[in-house]
Amino acid sequence: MSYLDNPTPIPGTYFFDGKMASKGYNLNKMCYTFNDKQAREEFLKDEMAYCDKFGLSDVQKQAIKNRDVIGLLEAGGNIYFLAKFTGILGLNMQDVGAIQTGMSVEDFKAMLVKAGE
Amino acid sequence: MSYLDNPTPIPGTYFFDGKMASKGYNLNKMCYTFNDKQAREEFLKDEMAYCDKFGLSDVQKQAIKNRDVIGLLEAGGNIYFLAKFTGILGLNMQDVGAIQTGMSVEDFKAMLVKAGE
Amino acid sequence: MAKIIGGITTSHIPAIGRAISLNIEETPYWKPFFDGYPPIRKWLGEKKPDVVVLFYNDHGLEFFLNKKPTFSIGVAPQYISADEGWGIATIPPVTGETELSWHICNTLVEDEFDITICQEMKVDHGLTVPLQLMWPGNTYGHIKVIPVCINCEQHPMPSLKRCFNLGRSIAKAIESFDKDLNVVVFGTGGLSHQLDGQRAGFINKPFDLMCMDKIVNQPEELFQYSVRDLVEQAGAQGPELNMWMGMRGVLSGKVTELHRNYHIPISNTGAGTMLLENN
Amino acid sequence: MAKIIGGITTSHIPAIGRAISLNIEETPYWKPFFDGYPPIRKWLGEKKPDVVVLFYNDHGLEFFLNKKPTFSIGVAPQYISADEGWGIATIPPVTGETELSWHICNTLVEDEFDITICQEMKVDHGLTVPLQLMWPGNTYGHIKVIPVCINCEQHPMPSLKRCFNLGRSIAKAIESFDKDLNVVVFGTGGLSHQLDGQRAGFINKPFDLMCMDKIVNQPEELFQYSVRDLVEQAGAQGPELNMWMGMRGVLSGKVTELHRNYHIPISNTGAGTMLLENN
Ligand SMILES: [Fe+3]
Ligand SMILES: [Fe+3]
Repeated sequence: MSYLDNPTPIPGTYFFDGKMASKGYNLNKMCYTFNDKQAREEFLKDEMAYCDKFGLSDVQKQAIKNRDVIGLLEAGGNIYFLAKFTGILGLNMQDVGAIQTGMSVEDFKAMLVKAGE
Repeated sequence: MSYLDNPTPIPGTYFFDGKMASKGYNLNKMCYTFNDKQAREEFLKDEMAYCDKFGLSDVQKQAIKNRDVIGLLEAGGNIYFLAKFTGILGLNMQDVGAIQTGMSVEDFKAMLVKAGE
Repeated sequence: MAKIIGGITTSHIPAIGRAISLNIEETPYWKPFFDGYPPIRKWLGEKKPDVVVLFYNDHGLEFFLNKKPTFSIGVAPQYISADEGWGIATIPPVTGETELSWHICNTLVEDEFDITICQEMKVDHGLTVPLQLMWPGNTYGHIKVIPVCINCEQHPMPSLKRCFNLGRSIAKAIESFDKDLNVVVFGTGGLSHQLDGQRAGFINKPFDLMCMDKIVNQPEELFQYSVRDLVEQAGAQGPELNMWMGMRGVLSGKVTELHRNYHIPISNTGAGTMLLENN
Repeated sequence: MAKIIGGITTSHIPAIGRAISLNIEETPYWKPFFDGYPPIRKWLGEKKPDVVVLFYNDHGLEFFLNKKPTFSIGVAPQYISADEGWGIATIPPVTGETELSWHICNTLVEDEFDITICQEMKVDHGLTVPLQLMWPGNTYGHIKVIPVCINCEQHPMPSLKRCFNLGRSIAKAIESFDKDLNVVVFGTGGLSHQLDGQRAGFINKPFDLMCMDKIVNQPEELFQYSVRDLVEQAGAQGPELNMWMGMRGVLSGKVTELHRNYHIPISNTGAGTMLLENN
């Protein structure tokens, strides 16, 4: 039995396992190209055309358009590759945390500080 | 103790181990590109210029020039990648066997047949 | 539950693919080799497997030495046969079995196998030639393939025992997979051959025949041979026996040998062909 | 013979690299974190290690999901720090230790670790930030680095026990290496953090402190936590503890804790810094 066979979800937490990796392959492949400056520029010039180049689904494209990080996770996005997308938008990990939790960035930061007390 | 720690050589036989892999990295990297038709054509147009592109040593370049398979092995070539080089020259594995053993191709083939008797 | 119905060993050398392309299977040179296959094709036609777990090695198409895994497992929906540089014909795309592949990967990592998981993979003659041999005319479209790739190109290579145990863990995964699938396992490559060095062309028939005997009922006895022993006794490419051991590990303890063929030479190789039914 | 002199744990998050670039180490937000490092730098300056075995994970620079290894070991003469896409400054090339790297690989495969061997590798913040922290001003030019990369990006991931044993085997290799080298081991990443999901920002201070205690004298007690347990208790990125376990496996049974620091938050992370001398 793999630890992944446990069917109980962990609230607010995604397992990027085989199912998600299959689902998000094209999306993550696109985001992987963002290591490259030229790719980032090409994406910014025409986001949806760039998505099409990698065969993203409509759901994935919509989530890219909306900067919907939770939607991207649910569509198979891997946080490390998504970070390269949000990086293009100038968002750091605390901004991304705020988006996902629905908090303001200030509240999100305050929550982190509180965890240290 | 790794099986590679045995210092006794096996006559006429090379171990493509870390030492050889380090030594032959550029040579094998060049040969790996020969999976690609365009790379093969570029090589054929100017062999030595293509070697320089991958930073081959003078010894490696000389062995390429001379179709010296044993020389290439000693310079760190891996037989599977070298096969892509000899393939460009239209040589199959029995031709390559004949070159390495110093036999004629007919004698080399006869030796193989004899092994089956 | 998925069921492991049997195992097949076969050479995978490129010259076979070329002979098929040239339609020269019935010439004197090739006939004794290709004669080994009709009984296996018949068995496959009767048993109708859904999935092939295919042990092979990549000879420098997908993997370069920049990142060379010991074991890699394909989890892709499809695998592409591509230009290998020296003119072997490609074959149509090969269909994968994503779900079972991932289930195997989960089990392998749980069992402490440190695999490389591949969602995209070009496959070379090590995988394509066996498919051509088993399904003439490339009629393998109904078969789903799970590639299991073992490093045979660069030392250090894994031991026969490690590869056998890899197979054991894969068997555990298949037998716990909740779908009625019939699975057959291919061990490709080998037997004795040496492509490089002044000893090129070395073949060891007695050693090959011994391996074919042992693989049926006493595969563990082969553990005594280190990779170095294999190089010495079966030639520099002798470690391809690892793929046979992986295959044998997937089968149960007892198997029935339904068919065998051994022929020298095919290109530079001693070619062993076997059909083992799982008990 | 080469000698393992000690181990260091450190966070490797990109924000640290940015803070170093911006020269804001002494600001109130960063000071409590950077204050953890001077004692370690002093120790490194005195002990003068020749080689660092550096456990890290690659967050999508060198490895994509097409081929994702569980364990990969660098054997290159040099590693390049490259653009990661979101603006962290690169650092000068990192020097490798080819010979010891290969010796480690030979031992690992012999010990049934199925590693991916890398002769060329771009290295990301997981490796570069720790070097920047230990050698301010990127004065690491005299140090040879052996990268040991553990998959923390895609499930299935290896267990804490497997990573510890990976470290044990690496220790065996180092201690049998016939050169007088002083080796230090870095376990980078962690501790609790969660980057993705509605639970993003989750940190578990008591769990982190427990891990820091156990890692010193009872690392095996941590084996009880599965990767799933780590996700649950230390957040989705909690499995980065694997790198600490690999480091601890390289050390001997008994170590002396010379220094520790723990600070929340650095970016979204509980940052643990430790210096363990090998007995
Ligand atoms: Fe082969
Ligand atoms: Fe990290």
